[in-house]
Amino acid sequence: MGKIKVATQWLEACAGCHMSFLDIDERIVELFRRIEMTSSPITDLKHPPEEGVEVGILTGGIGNEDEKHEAIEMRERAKVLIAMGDCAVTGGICTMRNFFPTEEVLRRGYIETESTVDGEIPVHEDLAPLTDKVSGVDEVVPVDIYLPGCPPTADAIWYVLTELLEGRMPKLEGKVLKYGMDGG
Amino acid sequence: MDKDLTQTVQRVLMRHGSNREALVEILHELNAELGYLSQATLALVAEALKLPSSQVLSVASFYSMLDLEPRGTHVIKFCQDAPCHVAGGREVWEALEHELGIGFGATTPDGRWTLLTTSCIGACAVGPVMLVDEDIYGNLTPERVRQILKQVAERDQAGGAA
Amino acid sequence: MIRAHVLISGDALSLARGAEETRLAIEAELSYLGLDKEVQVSYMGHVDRTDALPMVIVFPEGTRYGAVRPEDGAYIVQEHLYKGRIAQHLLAPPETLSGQIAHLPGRAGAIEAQKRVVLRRAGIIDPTSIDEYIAHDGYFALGKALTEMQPSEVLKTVKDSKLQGRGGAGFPTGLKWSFVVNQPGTKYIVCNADESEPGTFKDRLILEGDPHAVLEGMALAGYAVGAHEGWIYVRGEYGQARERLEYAIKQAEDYGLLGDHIMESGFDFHIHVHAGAGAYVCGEETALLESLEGKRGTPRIRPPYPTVRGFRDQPTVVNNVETLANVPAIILNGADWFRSIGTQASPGTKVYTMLGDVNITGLIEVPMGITLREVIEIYGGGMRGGKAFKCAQTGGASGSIIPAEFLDVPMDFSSMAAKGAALGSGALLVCDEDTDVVDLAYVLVRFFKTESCGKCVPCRVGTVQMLEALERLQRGYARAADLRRLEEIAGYVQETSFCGLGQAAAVPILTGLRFFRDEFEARVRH
Amino acid sequence: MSEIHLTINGQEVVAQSGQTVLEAAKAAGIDIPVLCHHPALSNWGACRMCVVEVEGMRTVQTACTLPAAEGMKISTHTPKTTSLRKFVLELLFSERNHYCMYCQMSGNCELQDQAYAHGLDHWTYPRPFEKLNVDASRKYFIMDHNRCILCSRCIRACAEVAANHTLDLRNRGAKTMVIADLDVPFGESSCVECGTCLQVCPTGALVDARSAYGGREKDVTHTPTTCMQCSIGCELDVVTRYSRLLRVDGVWGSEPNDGLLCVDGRFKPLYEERKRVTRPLLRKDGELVEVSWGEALAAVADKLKGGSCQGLAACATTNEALAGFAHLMNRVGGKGGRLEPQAPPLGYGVPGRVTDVLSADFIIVAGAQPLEYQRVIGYFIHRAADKGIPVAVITDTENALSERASMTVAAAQAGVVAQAAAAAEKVVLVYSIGIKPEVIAALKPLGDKVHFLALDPARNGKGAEAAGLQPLTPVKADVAYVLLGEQAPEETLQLKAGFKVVQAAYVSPLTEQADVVLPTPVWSERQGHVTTLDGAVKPLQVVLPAPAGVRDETEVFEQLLGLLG
Repeated sequence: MGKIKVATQWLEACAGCHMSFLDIDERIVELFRRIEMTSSPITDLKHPPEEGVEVGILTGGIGNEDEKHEAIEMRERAKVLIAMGDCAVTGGICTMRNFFPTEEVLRRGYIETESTVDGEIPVHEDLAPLTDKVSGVDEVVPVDIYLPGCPPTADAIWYVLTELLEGRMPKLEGKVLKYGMDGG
Repeated sequence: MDKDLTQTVQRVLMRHGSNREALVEILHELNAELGYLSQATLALVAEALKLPSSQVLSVASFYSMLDLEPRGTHVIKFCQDAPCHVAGGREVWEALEHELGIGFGATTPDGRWTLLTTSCIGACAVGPVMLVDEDIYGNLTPERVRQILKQVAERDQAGGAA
Repeated sequence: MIRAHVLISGDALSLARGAEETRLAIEAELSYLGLDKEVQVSYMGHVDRTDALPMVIVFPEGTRYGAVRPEDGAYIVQEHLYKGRIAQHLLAPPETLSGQIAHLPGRAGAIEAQKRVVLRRAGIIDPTSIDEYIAHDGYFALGKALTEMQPSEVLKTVKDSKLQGRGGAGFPTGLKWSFVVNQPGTKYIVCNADESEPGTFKDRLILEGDPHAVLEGMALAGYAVGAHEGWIYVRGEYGQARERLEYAIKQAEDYGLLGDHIMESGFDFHIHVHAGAGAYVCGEETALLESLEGKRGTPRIRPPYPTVRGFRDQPTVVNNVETLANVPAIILNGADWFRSIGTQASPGTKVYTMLGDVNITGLIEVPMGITLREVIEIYGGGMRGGKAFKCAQTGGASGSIIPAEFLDVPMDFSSMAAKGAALGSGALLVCDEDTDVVDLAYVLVRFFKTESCGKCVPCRVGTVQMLEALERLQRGYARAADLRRLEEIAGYVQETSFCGLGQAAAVPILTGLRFFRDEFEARVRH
Repeated sequence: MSEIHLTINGQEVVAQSGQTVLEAAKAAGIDIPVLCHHPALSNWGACRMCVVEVEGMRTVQTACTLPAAEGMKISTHTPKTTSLRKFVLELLFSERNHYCMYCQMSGNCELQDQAYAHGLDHWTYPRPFEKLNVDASRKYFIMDHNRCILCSRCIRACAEVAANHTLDLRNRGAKTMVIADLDVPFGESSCVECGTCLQVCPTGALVDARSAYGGREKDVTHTPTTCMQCSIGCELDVVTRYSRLLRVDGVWGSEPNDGLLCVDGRFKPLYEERKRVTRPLLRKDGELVEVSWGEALAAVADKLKGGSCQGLAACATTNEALAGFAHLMNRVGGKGGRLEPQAPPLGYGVPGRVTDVLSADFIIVAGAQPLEYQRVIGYFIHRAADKGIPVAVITDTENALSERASMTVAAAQAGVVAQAAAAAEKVVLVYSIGIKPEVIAALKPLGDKVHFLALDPARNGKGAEAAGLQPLTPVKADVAYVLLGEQAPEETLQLKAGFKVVQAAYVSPLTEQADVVLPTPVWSERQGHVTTLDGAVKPLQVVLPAPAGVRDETEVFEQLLGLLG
């Protein structure tokens, strides 16, 4: 039996979820005996292979058009899609900007911050336009497994992946179900 | 002004014998006499009835016929309920918004019109209906709305009395 | 010998437009022509013809004039009552006849047209005249009860009549009264005149057209259960009804028909009027009691029910206007008479307000058990413009959206309930084939969102979420998941809401989806 | 009270008549989730989390409002109730901003706990909410409307527990908001800062400004102890993190305050700004200088051996310290007494308990200002007044209780009150040092139906009484030994002795004029007991370590006795 193919991608995220993933420590050796990481933000390959993967993992919310495309691409290429971390589940901390108009957010970020001198709002064809509001992944594409937490604990990530490898649908409860930081 | 307010409040309270059970009616009558219920009015009522001021505001803000801010010279209350809606209410509402240039709850900058909605006033047989101040107008169409607004404006210019 | 009646509309709008002056002009001319002994002039209840107010109706012909300015009064007297010909140019425009005063031909068969019990005096007598009320058997029932009957007999008669509450739920009135009889404490009778179901204005017309009937019904209820004080909670929008009631109470007190020692019997009964200020939820009886005590109209926890702890925490009967207006006739004519009207399970008549896409809109009173088809065809004059019937909404906003298959279901509490719909408060909103059911549901849910008291989570937030989903549907960006969610939320909202308002808020969606699912699905983006 | 038998989840449960299904279940150890319900408050029935299925009933019922009835068969956890609860949670999470990751109450939130318990790993309802106001106008706490679930616990707590009625709801439906008074900022409202609303808030809507960012629930320590801000002796749950005082909560169900605290008990210790005395000080060449304990105590012992001594104790310390102080004074042949005055005896009536205020038929307040000095009793009196119990205030000066009292009379008219109370069965007389002899005489006809509460102006007056310390005024002596503890001395207090020893926690004008200053711990650093107004002896626990160099009084007295030989 070949290895299970897994792809990950981060959208509007702080990388904390991927850090937490690495926090599974030596268990990663066992994990990589059973899975093949096809692409991830920390490898050279950034896009999941066109022929598809068994498991796609998205972290981060959706706050611009690019991220929308990334989410759609992952959904199209993954059999099981995991929304990992509070931002992917609900929009998370990124939703703090939802309470302000986009222009105000940009103005504050690029012009009005106390440390900014002669700032300007960057405009470039390579820069994706912001969406009105930041949302969780499931407002753009259907999600199969929700793994909240800011970030989810390494144990929770380990639990979800190993359950999937055993062919079971993980059911989050008890210690592995947490929003925000571990233990509150 | 403050003296007038105090007297008005006292007069209305007198009619009800400072009865706490009459709070809704007291507020309703003050609303009619004063045009709206200011913080000062509510504070006077609370003091007189020995009620917590929070409770008086709580009650005042619960009922849709009680206003907590000043309204325009004329208050239009349009019925948005189902019977009036199916009789063509949406177009009439849009015409009202368009003619007055304001949306729900707003008052025109010249202070002449306030646009509100009302729950059913029981004149459904001639829906869509609206109240302009105390007067009921039924069988409304966008065209009739324009006429009515014009009529009221003309009456005002002629000196008010109809 | 009176040969003719002249009725003048006496509602607020008519009065504002000079009805009083018109009346004076007519009376002056009658007296000038020596007709004042044979023609009686009085005010009548509200006529839903804002386009033709003040309206003057001359009986026995039933000729309607309007709008009649004071200067036209003399002309009508001269032409119609003196010369015997119709004053053609003063006739009311014919296009929207009000059912309230429409004299329609009966239909062949078992059911008579317009069996009037509750409305038998409305529009006939001058509501500001207690004498006219008395002349039409008014206060006879109270007299009979106080002189010939024990309270328990009054209660038994109402029980035997099988009168059901006309506010919408159809709870047996006699049973409700019997809950109060043996409770300790000071008992109260509360008349629920907070008629706020959109499209329902039957109670207003009863109050404006025949206020003494309600007062008499309350006094009878008080006598039956041992209460000595009654409160009428009138919705704030009904200023005219309130004035009529207060005037009627004063008259009755002056005549010794209310107050202390009524008819020298030793029975005391006082009635007070209390006005609301705009809150649909106050139609819910416990919210009404809160409001009556001067508080927010937030429903109370039940149990205890108002019959145990109601107004001022005392045992209280809360009855609808129409229910109470039925009581004097029942006491006067007996339970058997009442049961001979309507159906076995739901005796008596029902007052409906017919609205929407029919030729004649307005108020009708018909025996229980008549079908919707009969109502539309006989009293509504058929569908307007010959269009096809699509659906009807019964009972105001809280009612069901029912399709054509309901046209032949007898309209009474049990038959409607058996089909999963509710008779409700008596509003009949008839909609033709052009009606957009999704839009109708949207408007209804919007109403509930505005009127929710905000206390319980399912109603406060559920209405927001249902409206959100309906808006997505309307705007065409709803997905299948949104529709699924809408149905799920509606079911949960109905199941978990604190009071009837929240439970009702889901009904337009649930019945709309049940009978017109394809219309909702057609809006889903695939 | 009769017994009711019902079945909950197949288990036979015996309930008392008058209990709700929720109470019966709880007593039987069956947990039903709640959000708007709080045991200290009236039943509300609004959140619908506690829905249960009852055999024979068509719809689900809320356990918090349903009276338990004989033979009832109830199921608390069925697929239906679970899905309805999840529905309620989804609605609440969609209504306002309930993103836990940037809420300071994450980890200590009932809404979050319920979401975990129901396996809510995400929620699907759209979130069309808008940004709402955050009211930070109050010194001690913040109201964040974005986190509010409109459960009305704060409103009920304000009305029913504190009887202050500052809070209510504004508007209706989805626009409903919690307001203070006429919708003014909290800081400008009639709020008395008792903080009961904070204690009952299930989410992060009402948060204490000190503890909010001071640590998550998992980081903190809870220590039970007794309040020493006045003589009532309220039980406390003190929250600390390392050596920092974060928050003080009341303890529901405890005597006599049942969870209710006041601004002094809940917030004052958190905002203490006086300068501590942390080392013994000895006056040398006119200057107070830091010295070792040995040197300071030797200097004191030396003076105590030599001459006459007057000892004055502020009753702001433990029973043990007050007893030790009395013992020391006896030992040196000095006269020991207390600094604060004491309410005079009545000569009639029976000693009452604080909770008697809540069961009185008639309440008389004479020469006392509980709303200023023993606030919880003041709030209890307000609660009684809300129930329609007559409250008579006898005073010749302003008294904040008058506003809601049924009568206020001058001392000369006290007889009127006695007449008004004549028909009552249980009269509670709350009095203090301000009561005048003519008032005591005028109320005498009420006799033994008077349950009196003699409010002691001192924090541990009963402890002092037990130690035999009577009120004294400063007199001339060779040595004055003042045990001040954390009490701020009266400005008028002038010591007339040649050598002044002041044992105090904080720097004050009195320590400035002392010859020796000995540092003491404060309330939160003490181990020992206090005697409350009700006469109960309650423990004090060490909540925080005392600063190095501070010694408990009892230890100091031992050492002094040793030096005296």
